[in-house]
Amino acid sequence: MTNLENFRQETKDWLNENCPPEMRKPGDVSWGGRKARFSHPDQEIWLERMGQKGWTCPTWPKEYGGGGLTKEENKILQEELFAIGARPALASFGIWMLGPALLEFASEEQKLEHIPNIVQGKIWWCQGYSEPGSGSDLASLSTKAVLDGDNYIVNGQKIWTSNANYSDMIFCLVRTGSQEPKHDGISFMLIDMDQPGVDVKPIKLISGKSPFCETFFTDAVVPKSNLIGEENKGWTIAKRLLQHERSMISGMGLSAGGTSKKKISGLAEMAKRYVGVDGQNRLGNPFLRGKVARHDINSRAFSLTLQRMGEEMKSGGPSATASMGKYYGTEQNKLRYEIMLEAMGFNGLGWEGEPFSPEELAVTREWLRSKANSIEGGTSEINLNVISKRVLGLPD
Amino acid sequence: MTNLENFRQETKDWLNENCPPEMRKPGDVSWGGRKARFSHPDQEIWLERMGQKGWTCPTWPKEYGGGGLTKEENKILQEELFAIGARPALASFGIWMLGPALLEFASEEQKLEHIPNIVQGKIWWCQGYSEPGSGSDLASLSTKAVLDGDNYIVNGQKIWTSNANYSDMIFCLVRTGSQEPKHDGISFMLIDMDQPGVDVKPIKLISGKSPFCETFFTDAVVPKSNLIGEENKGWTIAKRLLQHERSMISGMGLSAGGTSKKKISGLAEMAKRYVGVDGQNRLGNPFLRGKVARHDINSRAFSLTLQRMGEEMKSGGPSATASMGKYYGTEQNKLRYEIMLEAMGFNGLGWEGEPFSPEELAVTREWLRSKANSIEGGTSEINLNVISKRVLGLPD
Amino acid sequence: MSLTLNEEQQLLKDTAREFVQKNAPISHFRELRDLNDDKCYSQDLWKKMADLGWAGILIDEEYGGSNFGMVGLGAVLEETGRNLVPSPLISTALLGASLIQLAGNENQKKDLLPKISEGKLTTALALDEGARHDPLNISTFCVKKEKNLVLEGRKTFVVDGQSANLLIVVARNSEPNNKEESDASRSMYLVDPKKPGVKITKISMVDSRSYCEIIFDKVKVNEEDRLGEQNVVGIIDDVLERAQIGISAEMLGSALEAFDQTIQYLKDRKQFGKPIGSFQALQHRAAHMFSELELTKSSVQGALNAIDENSNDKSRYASLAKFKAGETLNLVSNEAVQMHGGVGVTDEFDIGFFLKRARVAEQIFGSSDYHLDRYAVLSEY
Amino acid sequence: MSLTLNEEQQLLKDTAREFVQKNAPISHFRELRDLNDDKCYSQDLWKKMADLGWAGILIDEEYGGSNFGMVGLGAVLEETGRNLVPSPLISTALLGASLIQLAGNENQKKDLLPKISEGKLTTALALDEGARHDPLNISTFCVKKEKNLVLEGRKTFVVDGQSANLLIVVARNSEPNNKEESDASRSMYLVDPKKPGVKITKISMVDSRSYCEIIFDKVKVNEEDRLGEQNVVGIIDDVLERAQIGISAEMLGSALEAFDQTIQYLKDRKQFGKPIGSFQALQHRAAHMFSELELTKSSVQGALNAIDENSNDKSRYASLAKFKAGETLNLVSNEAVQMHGGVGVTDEFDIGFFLKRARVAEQIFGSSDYHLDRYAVLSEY
Repeated sequence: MTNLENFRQETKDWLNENCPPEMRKPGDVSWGGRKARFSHPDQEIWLERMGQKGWTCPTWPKEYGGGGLTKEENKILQEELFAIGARPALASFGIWMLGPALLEFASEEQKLEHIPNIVQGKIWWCQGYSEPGSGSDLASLSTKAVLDGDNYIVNGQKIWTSNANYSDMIFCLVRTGSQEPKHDGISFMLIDMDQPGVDVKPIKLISGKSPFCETFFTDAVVPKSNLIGEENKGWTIAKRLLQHERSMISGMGLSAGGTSKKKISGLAEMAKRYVGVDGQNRLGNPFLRGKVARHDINSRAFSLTLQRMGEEMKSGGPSATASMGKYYGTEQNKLRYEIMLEAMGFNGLGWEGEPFSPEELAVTREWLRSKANSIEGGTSEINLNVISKRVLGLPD
Repeated sequence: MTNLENFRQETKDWLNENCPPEMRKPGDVSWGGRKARFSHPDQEIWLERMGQKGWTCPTWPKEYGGGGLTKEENKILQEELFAIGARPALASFGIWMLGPALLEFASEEQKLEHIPNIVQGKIWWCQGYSEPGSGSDLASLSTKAVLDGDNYIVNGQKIWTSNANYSDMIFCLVRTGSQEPKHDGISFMLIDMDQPGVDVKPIKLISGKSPFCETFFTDAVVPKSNLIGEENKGWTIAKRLLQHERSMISGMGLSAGGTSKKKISGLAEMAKRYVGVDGQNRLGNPFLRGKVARHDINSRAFSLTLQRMGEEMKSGGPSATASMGKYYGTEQNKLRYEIMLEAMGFNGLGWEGEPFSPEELAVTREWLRSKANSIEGGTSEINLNVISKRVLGLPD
Repeated sequence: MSLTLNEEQQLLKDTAREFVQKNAPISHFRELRDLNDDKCYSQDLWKKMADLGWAGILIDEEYGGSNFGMVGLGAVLEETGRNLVPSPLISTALLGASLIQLAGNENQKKDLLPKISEGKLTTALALDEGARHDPLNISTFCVKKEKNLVLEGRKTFVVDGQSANLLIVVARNSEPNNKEESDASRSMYLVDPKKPGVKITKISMVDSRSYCEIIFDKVKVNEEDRLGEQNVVGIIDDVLERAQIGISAEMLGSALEAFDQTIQYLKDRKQFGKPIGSFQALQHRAAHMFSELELTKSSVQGALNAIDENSNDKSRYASLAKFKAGETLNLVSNEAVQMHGGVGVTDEFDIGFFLKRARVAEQIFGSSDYHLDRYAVLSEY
Repeated sequence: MSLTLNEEQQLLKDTAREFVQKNAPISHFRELRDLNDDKCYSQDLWKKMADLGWAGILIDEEYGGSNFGMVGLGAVLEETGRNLVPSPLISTALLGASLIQLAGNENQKKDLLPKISEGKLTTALALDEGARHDPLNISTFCVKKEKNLVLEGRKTFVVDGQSANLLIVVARNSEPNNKEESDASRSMYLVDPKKPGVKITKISMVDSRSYCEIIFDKVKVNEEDRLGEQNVVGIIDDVLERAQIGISAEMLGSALEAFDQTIQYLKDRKQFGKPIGSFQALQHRAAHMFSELELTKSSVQGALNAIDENSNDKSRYASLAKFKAGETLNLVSNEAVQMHGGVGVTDEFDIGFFLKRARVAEQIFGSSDYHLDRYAVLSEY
């Protein structure tokens, strides 16, 4: 038996023993944190066991609590998790965004302090980047951090902080230097939100939900040891982290089912349900049928592209082409909901109550939520700028 | 009988007597000129009679040879011409572009010299605007005119001069002042092409045709009296003339048949012929059917828009919205040919000879020719710039 | 056909604009939405509109109307559309008034039209029975059982049905399993919503306007409740075309307002040290939207005229207008949110309201696909 | 399935690129076009390509081929597509070789495949009979009359038919008016183009490649001329899918080259004192094209792999690839001309060649609409 075959058997055995039955069904995924709440006791057990093993972050180094797996081993782990229908043990911005940045830019002490907590889901992290006056022009941010003895004192306001109302800590871009040149006075720091100087106010979206907040800093205190990298050199970290964010978001388009082995896509299936079929079992409305087929084709081509880019990535970490994925994936996702609405007619436009099914109401809300996809984490326009300048080399 | 009723009767009578039978059938239209050639003797007679009456330019003032008609009278004239299926007596850039500019900007002497010749088709005019290095950035042009006694001496090169190889004279933008600020050193002048200093070389297009030329000036001589307006102040005339050009081109989209009173459009009719119909007499390919219907709707909406803009135009002459018409009309026209190609399959892609019909071969060539529509007379991009800045007031 | 307003029509439009700006700016809609009451519109406001002659705008003067025609109503709807004003203009002033005027007998006209003109009577058309506009495909029927006519069926997504004083119900003249040729005939009945057997349930939609489901459970009606003749399919079609054009005018207004607000935002919002409206990619998208809006204006104006002039091409005009209005409002509402960036997806900003209204309005009286197909069918391909 | 080339495949691709740049840059195509000869490709060049193993790239080694598979052929076609190189790669190396290898009997394979591999034999598939790809709808038939099999019919828009040494003709096994079920069966016949009754007429198309009409006027053929069995519909379909994917790879190459030339032009051409590539509206359109090209690359690569791995989803992959290649090449060729401005529409510049080739390539083996429909049918909707 090769090492990999060995590993597969061990993984199978461990999962068999340690994955609780409840976690082998679909359901919500824990985000962990200091005040972690679990919808089922098995969720806590599952998180603890996976976290201990480092398999919430399978390829991260063992010394920081990660799984230490090779790419091939991780592939096997994911296959075995998929085989038993296991739910992810943990979801977090720590895993997707902060962790990779810390591994690349933080000091040894900082890694030892923060990474194991990410792996084990002890801290719920949120992101403090945008400000009301600094959206696409992120580098113009003005939240100020001033060194006072061993602490930075932070004042200012962040916006679009995801789930800040549930978060324990926030990774933040702050201005420690002058406003001009704007990229040069920015630092990247970690701020504990459990202190009087931090206030959080949820933002209500058009979907009626509040996944984002405004976060206010009034003389918030941040120990000097929470500065990542050098003072005023945070922009490099920020850009890298944005690439991780964009890859993460573009990956979300995958759930649209482009790679599904099923013949018919979810979109076509639902359109058939709402619109009916003609005598040859073709979707009843031929215009809609064309839109669905075009979307299916593009979803599939997009999935294949993410796969190809993954294969082509020599070094770890995402490249500037992450912008392509972010742009195309979010535009596809918006279009998907528009097509769903067309297929559903009035049934796709309910706000609450009867006669709509919960699934129908979810479509309405998700359609509205999808409109933010091409804005959050870098607008489509910013990503098109990045492609044209950094990938195609077009001049300023 | 009102004056207008009177006018209608007189017009009817005059046309009845003066429009030769041959000119009441479709066919080619004369462009006049010193070396005018006519495909039929009636064409010459028709041009002479209409020119004498000033009805080639019905609303231009009588003192310069125009028809001197009011807007209402002209409407009646056009209706009566349409009623007997009369061919236009004359087509020319003099009528569409130069004449209106002369009426607005030229001196009395210049008007008396040039306008009657335009009305009577004695001179074939072409336009000398673009240069190889000055396309969209027209004002950067560098063809130079230097005053030497009573004459300007002109050196330089123009490009995209329409039918320069058939033309008698060219209206030209030349640089008489400094290169910077670039708009301030430009003059508008009329150059006789029948002289040794002017050379013309046709440009072969992708359609295989050569409707445009390069025109070279080598010490070409231009009498001072051929300067229109003030020296170095030609840019105002140039811009105005461009608006006339854009209105003219946007009007061309009309022939696409949006206003036709027939139920079925030419596009749908031809698509049915090539693709066939289903059991309910619907166009056989439903995707194509959707594209044709969308194009028909947009053609019609566009025709209505030209009509509305005409009604809204208080003062004479086109406005900045001419850019909208130029942009939309040419994009529609390009799309129209793309849809025709889709409908015709291989039959729409012939270059010459059997098995293609002459009409099919014409479609291929016109499809290729249509690609220049959104470039000539101001690109779509330039027109979108004009709309966003001059109509919407968006900042630089 | 003239595509510009005459002096009188322009005056009406200017009045409408001033009136709406003063009495029902978008904040008015926001308040109504937050109240979340069943009526979804302000009765006070409707009274004022009626006083201006808008309730009776399609009604002949002899029945107390102002008889301004569809061009007049379109001018008003464009202005209310700009501010997303909920009102029974379409359900009552357009649908109710037209149906009664075109189908009703003299008694019905004399009785009902003056009340509509005065703003005292509001109506709702109970026609569609499924999740998309499909006027030919209904099961509700009204047949003689013993001595009475009995109305039975279920209508859904009825616009303004909850607030109406009077329902106009479209019903087959035979039970749906009756496959005879006469099957295609339809009658309309005037039904008091308080009548026994009528059950109305609110439907809460994303645009926060008034929609409901209505069940007619063996509702007894009389011959006199029938609106006009026994077969009024032609009139229903005619009036639906008016409604398609009317809502197109409203949608045009919404698109124009969303566009204007977006252009203003592009001028105001600064990033990278300059207004975002100075970025050429946004400029070109804005210029393209401007062009589509111009085409939509002309289509709507042409269609309004076609009704007033009784053009024999009015059916195609209706689909032209609804298709262009639907496509353009979808384009503009999407672009408006995207160009507003983050604030565009917050409930605090008004711009999202246009997005929500756009998709519902698109479905009412036939989606863009419906009218694209219809335009092709009417054009014989 | 891997979507990246392995070392061997990458080497092949690099070789192809160098070879084409050296031996057949776009100026080579321009020369051939200006010569306007009937063959439309250079026989010298084809000999060199064969020496590199490309003619036999799909042929088993025992018949003299290099057996590099579709991924290998796709890599070559992408490079020839970049330079619009006319060659019998698709008509012979793909279609001829595949049909003979999959359908032929041992004698036929032993006789013909080595000749193809050596570049001595070129073939053309005579299948379609109308102005669009429609493989199910043919009238040409071959039936026994007295002692002989007689082939009768008319094929049109046959690719490379004028230069081929051998025609592969698809025919019904019964006369077209025979409505029996067996009607759906098809045979292929190997026909010498010089045979009596074969009449070939050149068709001059906008892309200046080789097309012709072929009339078979009571052409006598033998049983031995039949390529394999009496019913080879399944094999024809399989090979057509290969052809759809092969031409997609060529189209991808053309799109990539047109895009690269355009990006270069955007960097070089100055207006208003700066490169036009600095204008954001053009930048965004370029970035969008880049994205579509990336998706097209992946689709083509996935489809090439699907054939080599004999994926049971290869039919959908074929339509995925052809649809994306068609749409993207149309987009890019239009944008390339527009972004080149005036010079883009002159014959002197090469960029217009891509436009001309794009529309013909779209029609060959099924247009984008054809494959959109086919994808939906294969996906059961």
